[in-house]
Amino acid sequence: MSALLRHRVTLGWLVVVALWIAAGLLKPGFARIGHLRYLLELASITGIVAAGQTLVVIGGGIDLSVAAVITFSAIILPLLTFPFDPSGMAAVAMTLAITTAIGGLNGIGVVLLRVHPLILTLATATILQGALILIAGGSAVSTVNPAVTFLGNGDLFGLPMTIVTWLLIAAVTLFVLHGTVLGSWLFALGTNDRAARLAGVGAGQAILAVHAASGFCAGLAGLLLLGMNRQGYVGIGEPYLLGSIAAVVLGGTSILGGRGTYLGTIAGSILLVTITALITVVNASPGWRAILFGGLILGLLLISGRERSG
Amino acid sequence: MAEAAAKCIKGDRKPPFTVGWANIYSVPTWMKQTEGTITDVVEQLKKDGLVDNLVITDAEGNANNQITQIQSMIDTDVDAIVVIAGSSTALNRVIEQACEKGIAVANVDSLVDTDQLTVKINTNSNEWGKQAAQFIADKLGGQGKIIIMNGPAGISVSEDRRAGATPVLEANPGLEVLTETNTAYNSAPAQEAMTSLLFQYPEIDGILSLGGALSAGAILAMDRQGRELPPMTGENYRQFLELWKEKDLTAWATMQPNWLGGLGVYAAVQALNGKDIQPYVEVPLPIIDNGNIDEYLARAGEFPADGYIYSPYDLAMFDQLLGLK
Amino acid sequence: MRQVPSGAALHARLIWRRNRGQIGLFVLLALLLALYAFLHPGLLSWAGIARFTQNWFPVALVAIAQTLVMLMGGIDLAIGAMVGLGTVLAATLVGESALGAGLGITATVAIGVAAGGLVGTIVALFGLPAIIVTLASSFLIGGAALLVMPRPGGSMPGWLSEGLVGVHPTALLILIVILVAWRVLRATPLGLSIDAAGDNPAGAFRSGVNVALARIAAYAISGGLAAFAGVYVAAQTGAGDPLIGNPLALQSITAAVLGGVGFLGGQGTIRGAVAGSLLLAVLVNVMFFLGLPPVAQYVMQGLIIVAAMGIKRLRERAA
Amino acid sequence: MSGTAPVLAAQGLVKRFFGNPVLNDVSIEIVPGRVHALLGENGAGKSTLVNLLSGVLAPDAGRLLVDRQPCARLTPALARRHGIAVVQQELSLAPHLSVVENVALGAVPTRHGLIDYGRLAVEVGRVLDRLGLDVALDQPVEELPLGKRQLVEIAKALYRQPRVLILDEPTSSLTAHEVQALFKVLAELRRQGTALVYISHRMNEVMHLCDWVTVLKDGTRTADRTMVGIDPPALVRLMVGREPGDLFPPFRSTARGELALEARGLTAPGIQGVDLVVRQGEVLGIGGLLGQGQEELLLALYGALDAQAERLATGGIDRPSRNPADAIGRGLAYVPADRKREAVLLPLSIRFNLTLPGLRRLARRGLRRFAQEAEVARELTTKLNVRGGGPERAVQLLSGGNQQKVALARWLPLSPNVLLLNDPTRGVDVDTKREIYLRLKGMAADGMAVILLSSDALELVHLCDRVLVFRDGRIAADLAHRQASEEAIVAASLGVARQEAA
Ligand SMILES: Nc1ncnc2c1ncn2[C@@H]1O[C@H](COP(=O)(O)OP(=O)(O)OP(=O)(O)O)[C@@H](O)[C@H]1O
Ligand SMILES: Nc1ncnc2c1ncn2[C@@H]1O[C@H](COP(=O)(O)OP(=O)(O)OP(=O)(O)O)[C@@H](O)[C@H]1O
Ligand SMILES: [Mg+2]
Ligand SMILES: [Mg+2]
Repeated sequence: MSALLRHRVTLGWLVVVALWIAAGLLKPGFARIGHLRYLLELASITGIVAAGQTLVVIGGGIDLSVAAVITFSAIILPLLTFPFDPSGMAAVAMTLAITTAIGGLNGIGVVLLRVHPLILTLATATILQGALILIAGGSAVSTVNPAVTFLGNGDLFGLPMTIVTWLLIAAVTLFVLHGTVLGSWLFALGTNDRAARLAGVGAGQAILAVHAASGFCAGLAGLLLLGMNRQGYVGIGEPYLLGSIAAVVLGGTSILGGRGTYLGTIAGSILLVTITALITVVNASPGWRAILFGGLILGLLLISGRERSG
Repeated sequence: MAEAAAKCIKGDRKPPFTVGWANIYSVPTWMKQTEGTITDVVEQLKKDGLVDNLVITDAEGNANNQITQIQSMIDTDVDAIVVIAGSSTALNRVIEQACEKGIAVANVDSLVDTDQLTVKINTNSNEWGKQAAQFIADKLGGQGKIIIMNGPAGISVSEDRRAGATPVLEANPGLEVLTETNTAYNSAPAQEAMTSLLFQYPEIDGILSLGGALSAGAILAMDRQGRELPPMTGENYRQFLELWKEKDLTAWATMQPNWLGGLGVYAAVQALNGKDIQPYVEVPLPIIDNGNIDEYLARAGEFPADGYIYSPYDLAMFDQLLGLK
Repeated sequence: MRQVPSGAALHARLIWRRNRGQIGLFVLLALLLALYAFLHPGLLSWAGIARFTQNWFPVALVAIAQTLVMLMGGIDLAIGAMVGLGTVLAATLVGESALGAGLGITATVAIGVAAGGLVGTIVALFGLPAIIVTLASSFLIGGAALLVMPRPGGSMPGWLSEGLVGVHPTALLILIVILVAWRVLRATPLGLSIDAAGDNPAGAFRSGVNVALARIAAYAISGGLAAFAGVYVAAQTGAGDPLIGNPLALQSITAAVLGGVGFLGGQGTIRGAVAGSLLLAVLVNVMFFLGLPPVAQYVMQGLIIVAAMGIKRLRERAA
Repeated sequence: MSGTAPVLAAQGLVKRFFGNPVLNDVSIEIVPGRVHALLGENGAGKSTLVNLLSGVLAPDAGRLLVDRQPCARLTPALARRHGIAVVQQELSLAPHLSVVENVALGAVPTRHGLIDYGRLAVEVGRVLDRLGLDVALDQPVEELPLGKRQLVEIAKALYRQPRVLILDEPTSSLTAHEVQALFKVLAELRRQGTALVYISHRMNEVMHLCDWVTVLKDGTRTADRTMVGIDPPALVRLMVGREPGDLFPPFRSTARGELALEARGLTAPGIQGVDLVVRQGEVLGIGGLLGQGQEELLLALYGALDAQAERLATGGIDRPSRNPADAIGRGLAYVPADRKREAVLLPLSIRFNLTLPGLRRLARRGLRRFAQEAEVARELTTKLNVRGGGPERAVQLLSGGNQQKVALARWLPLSPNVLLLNDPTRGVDVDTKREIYLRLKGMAADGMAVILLSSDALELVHLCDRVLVFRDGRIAADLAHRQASEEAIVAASLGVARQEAA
């Protein structure tokens, strides 16, 4: 039991449960099933972005382009309408292909130019902003893509599609991390890049793969957001940059790479969304709300986030 | 030589003029639309030989960059600067410098604190809050539970609109403010905040939304839970107007017209031309209500899907607003 | 037998040696500065230099502040909020209280030092990941700024603004003073500890270095610098604005990484970070004078940032 | 000189990690003017004892006495003030800082609060000269080869002019020449009355240098006696607890006719125009002073350095390897000397480390097969006798010698054609060394070509078919097995035996 308590992932989950119970006692509406389900829907978006982010971070990098990619995805989808495809699936596939390619370009840049991913993905984000000026706001497109609407609002056997999508992404991410050679390579690279390369780890392939995956996840999150919100806008992805990084680190993954699991990130995503919702229902001035938010994160971190020592 | 009529104008600048547009952030759609009105007005003025060049900068949301860029505009001696301020205080000094150099400075939308400039052009944010609150008070007959949705804390616009609502709320003690939210002026965060509040408050009689896409987010949140939509206020965000029609709401909206940008250019050029421009031009708030919403929606196709359907404008109307005719 | 260099010679060589790997950045920077001066000859005057350095100064300060923390293997996302708190404190304490300028500025910087020190203590003693602790702190500090001033306002005495941001290169002077101060600090055991403790914390501890103290000191100095950047911005703008610092958090990290500061600690120099911040500042101006539309501005900016890093790698590969 | 009071003593020390006892009731007395050998197999607890004596760790029970005064809580800073200095492995160096800064770190001389660079230059320069370490004071430590870093670490301890100097395997990557210089310094210190503790797995060094010996086995003290009247086999017997065999297996060449690797005109940073041929089953030794291009040769062959060559043929392809993964595909394998930075992944598990190089082969279509991995890990740990816990423990919890076994063992499943070894027995205890030698000869007998870079000339003498001695990035001598004596290798290293080159 004490070993279990030492484990950060387990602790993260315990904190989520404790927080839900406490919030439910404090604010009766909070613990209603519908509300919790909605929180999970929201957490899905953060969680999906953070899935790609987790892979990149464990491999020793960081992806600062996720926010721009989310926005890009949400803005570009309505521009892609194909008369032959009333279901909208083609546009969805095309958008995801584009965002995956953007991620892949990040990976290629990191591998070939050997520029720190922080800088490279930041530059990508900047360039995407430029592209958005060209694309967004120009033409009057407001197509309703049925596939996207279903992804954002539909449900499968009573389970919202956002959550279903998240479960799928979570399963794949966990499998990639812990069940494939690529996953092992990521842990090796994030732990010690030089030693990993000398042991024959395919660093180039791994880096390329995780950045592409991150592009895919961000693109998917953009589509879900578009579906939930029915309308994309410039800036729709912004909250998810720090959000995804925070979810990853709150979940016990080391920001320096090599250590962590997506199971923790899932808890981290839920935690983040929960705290935000909690702050919303607390009636206080904006200054106090911010202080409460920061204090809560710090407090939860003190409970669950201690680096194991000794 | 007659004294130049407007502030900052020294009368030594001759047409055609170079106009600088010091944008705080060019990526958001509202800004893009505003830039559209500016280039439009510049094109019209070019035909009259009044303007020959438009310089556009983008501070990427960083007030410090905006200072630098306005500085550069001064250095290259543009004749007029139109500016939407990234901070109500940060630009004071650099704008005063521009004014000293005889550059016509027109400040629109987000205003600066200093008065050392040619003209400030804006709607009245206080009035906005007041009218919105009054609409809610009227519709609810002064009785009911409401939620106030506001933009981000710490910036002047949100604070001013909220301040405008206060006296109306005080005058209607029957209105109970359940809670207030502060989110970015975007629909997604507004929807998130509203959803959590809906679970908290089973009974909501009105939503006093103070702008942007906040009301669209509120509608989406309530719709998802199958809640009945109470009277609400909002802005001319296209999605909100479309939802309003679709859900057949009782609602009220006003706007921050994008053509404030074009008007800024026009006013600055007129000032350079020796016209007497008032230091503060208050643009009356155009009102959208259940009576005229169809007129707006009829033109929806001309506007971006994530944009704002602003009221029509032309130079004659600008002359009127500036009191030139 | 070896030739024993004099102390000054050794010190100079140590300093010089650390320029390695940054030459690419310095060259690119020189080219951009030359281009800027060519496009805008007005730069090469007292007033031109004064104005340019004034706008660059806050970014340079936060880049230095960020680098101190990153050298320790940490990262500080609260720097932007700290600048915001600095402006509102300055606009209240200096401008509108009985404290007077000297005391007001001192109090503001002291609050920055205390806040930074507190963050550093939490990071150092509890072993929490710096990125989240400072993210949380950014809300705490930002919230405090909103409590002090819910909206932009307050004022700064005119003579102070004139002194700091008039038509004379005070900013450049202060920057030089700060760089010299760092030079001096880096030549003390504490300064050396900051570098060593970021480079190899376990080894530094075994060597008898007080690693925890070095960490706390780095965060505290960083907090003080950020608060001072706030004072300066308040003087520059004549008022306080609780949100004005927000974009600076990411900018400071960009400047530091551009300047060769590593993510894992121990690697990098203050001068590199200052050069990185200068690159960012010059870019804004060069883009303007090249007359690029915003779209091209974003694209160019992205490419130049990558190029600044890429050059170094290509040179390494060629070597 | 014996009979003087101990300057540092420990009584009944107990240390546990996560409940596992690592030291059990260990006492030791460290006396001025005496070189005190601390011996034991890998994982016996020597380094842990050192860490307790120097305040890096706190004991769970027992007490420390400095000058007979009990010392309640010792920290590294406090230990320094008591005059206790430790030569740790490279562990305590800050790679981006310069040599002087590293040497003085934690003990910098100051004037008016500022670092006194003048004094530093003089004092650090003096220490480096004493050790014969020819590096620029301002050079960043990360640019130095491992052996020189080790000398910097020694310089760091000497610089503090300690009363008690503890050396934890100071010579594990030094060659005979540097060891001699170090021994001269140590002898001088002993004369001056410094108390010395010396840990090494090289028995000849211990025999040569030490006056007293304490032996640890599984965390308990099994011997504490004078060195007088002990011969090397007895010493090993004390450590291992049974009759030792010969350290080196009898030499028998297994070289065959077929070439395993051929390089002509190989040039890379640090080496110029090297010609080299290795046959299957051959063990080719690489020797020379520290940093003469030996390591660069291995890295160039392995694709870890950009290299050009007129010919570089192995695995049926004639071109330099593009990167390590490419080299591995061609049948090469590399065991680095600096295991903490280049070989093992410290925080990850033993199983992970053991399976990483062969992972792609173990997996099926990129999917890992856990049962097979576990099986391989189990096999390898038993085969090389890795001690220190189950396969799921982190490698960093293993003692240094056991980490080295992991670094070597992980290549076995790949059965490479050419094995590049960079000081593979660094820090490995005698018993394990013997195992490694046997295994190495066994692999050669199976047809594998082995290129063995070693700082220990004895290994080159006893194991290799041929020995190439490097100087200045070139081959200075090519000695056949019967020509290769310790003296011949040292002579060739120093450049006095050029005419003997084949
Ligand atoms: N921090 C730690 N946590 C857990 N176990 C440890 C730790 N440090 C050492 N150990 C264990 O303690 C035992 C003794 O290790 P120690 O390093 O003292 O051995 P050693 O005698 O120095 O061996 P070597 O000759 O290989 O250097 C080993 O089994 C090791 O796995
Ligand atoms: N980061 C760490 N976490 C936990 N234990 C560690 C860590 N680093 C080292 N150790 C333990 O501390 C002990 C001493 O480390 P040291 O570097 O002296 O290695 P060592 O065991 O003496 O090996 P060698 O001398 O062969 O390099 C090791 O046995 C190791 O188990
Ligand atoms: Mg040891
Ligand atoms: Mg050892």
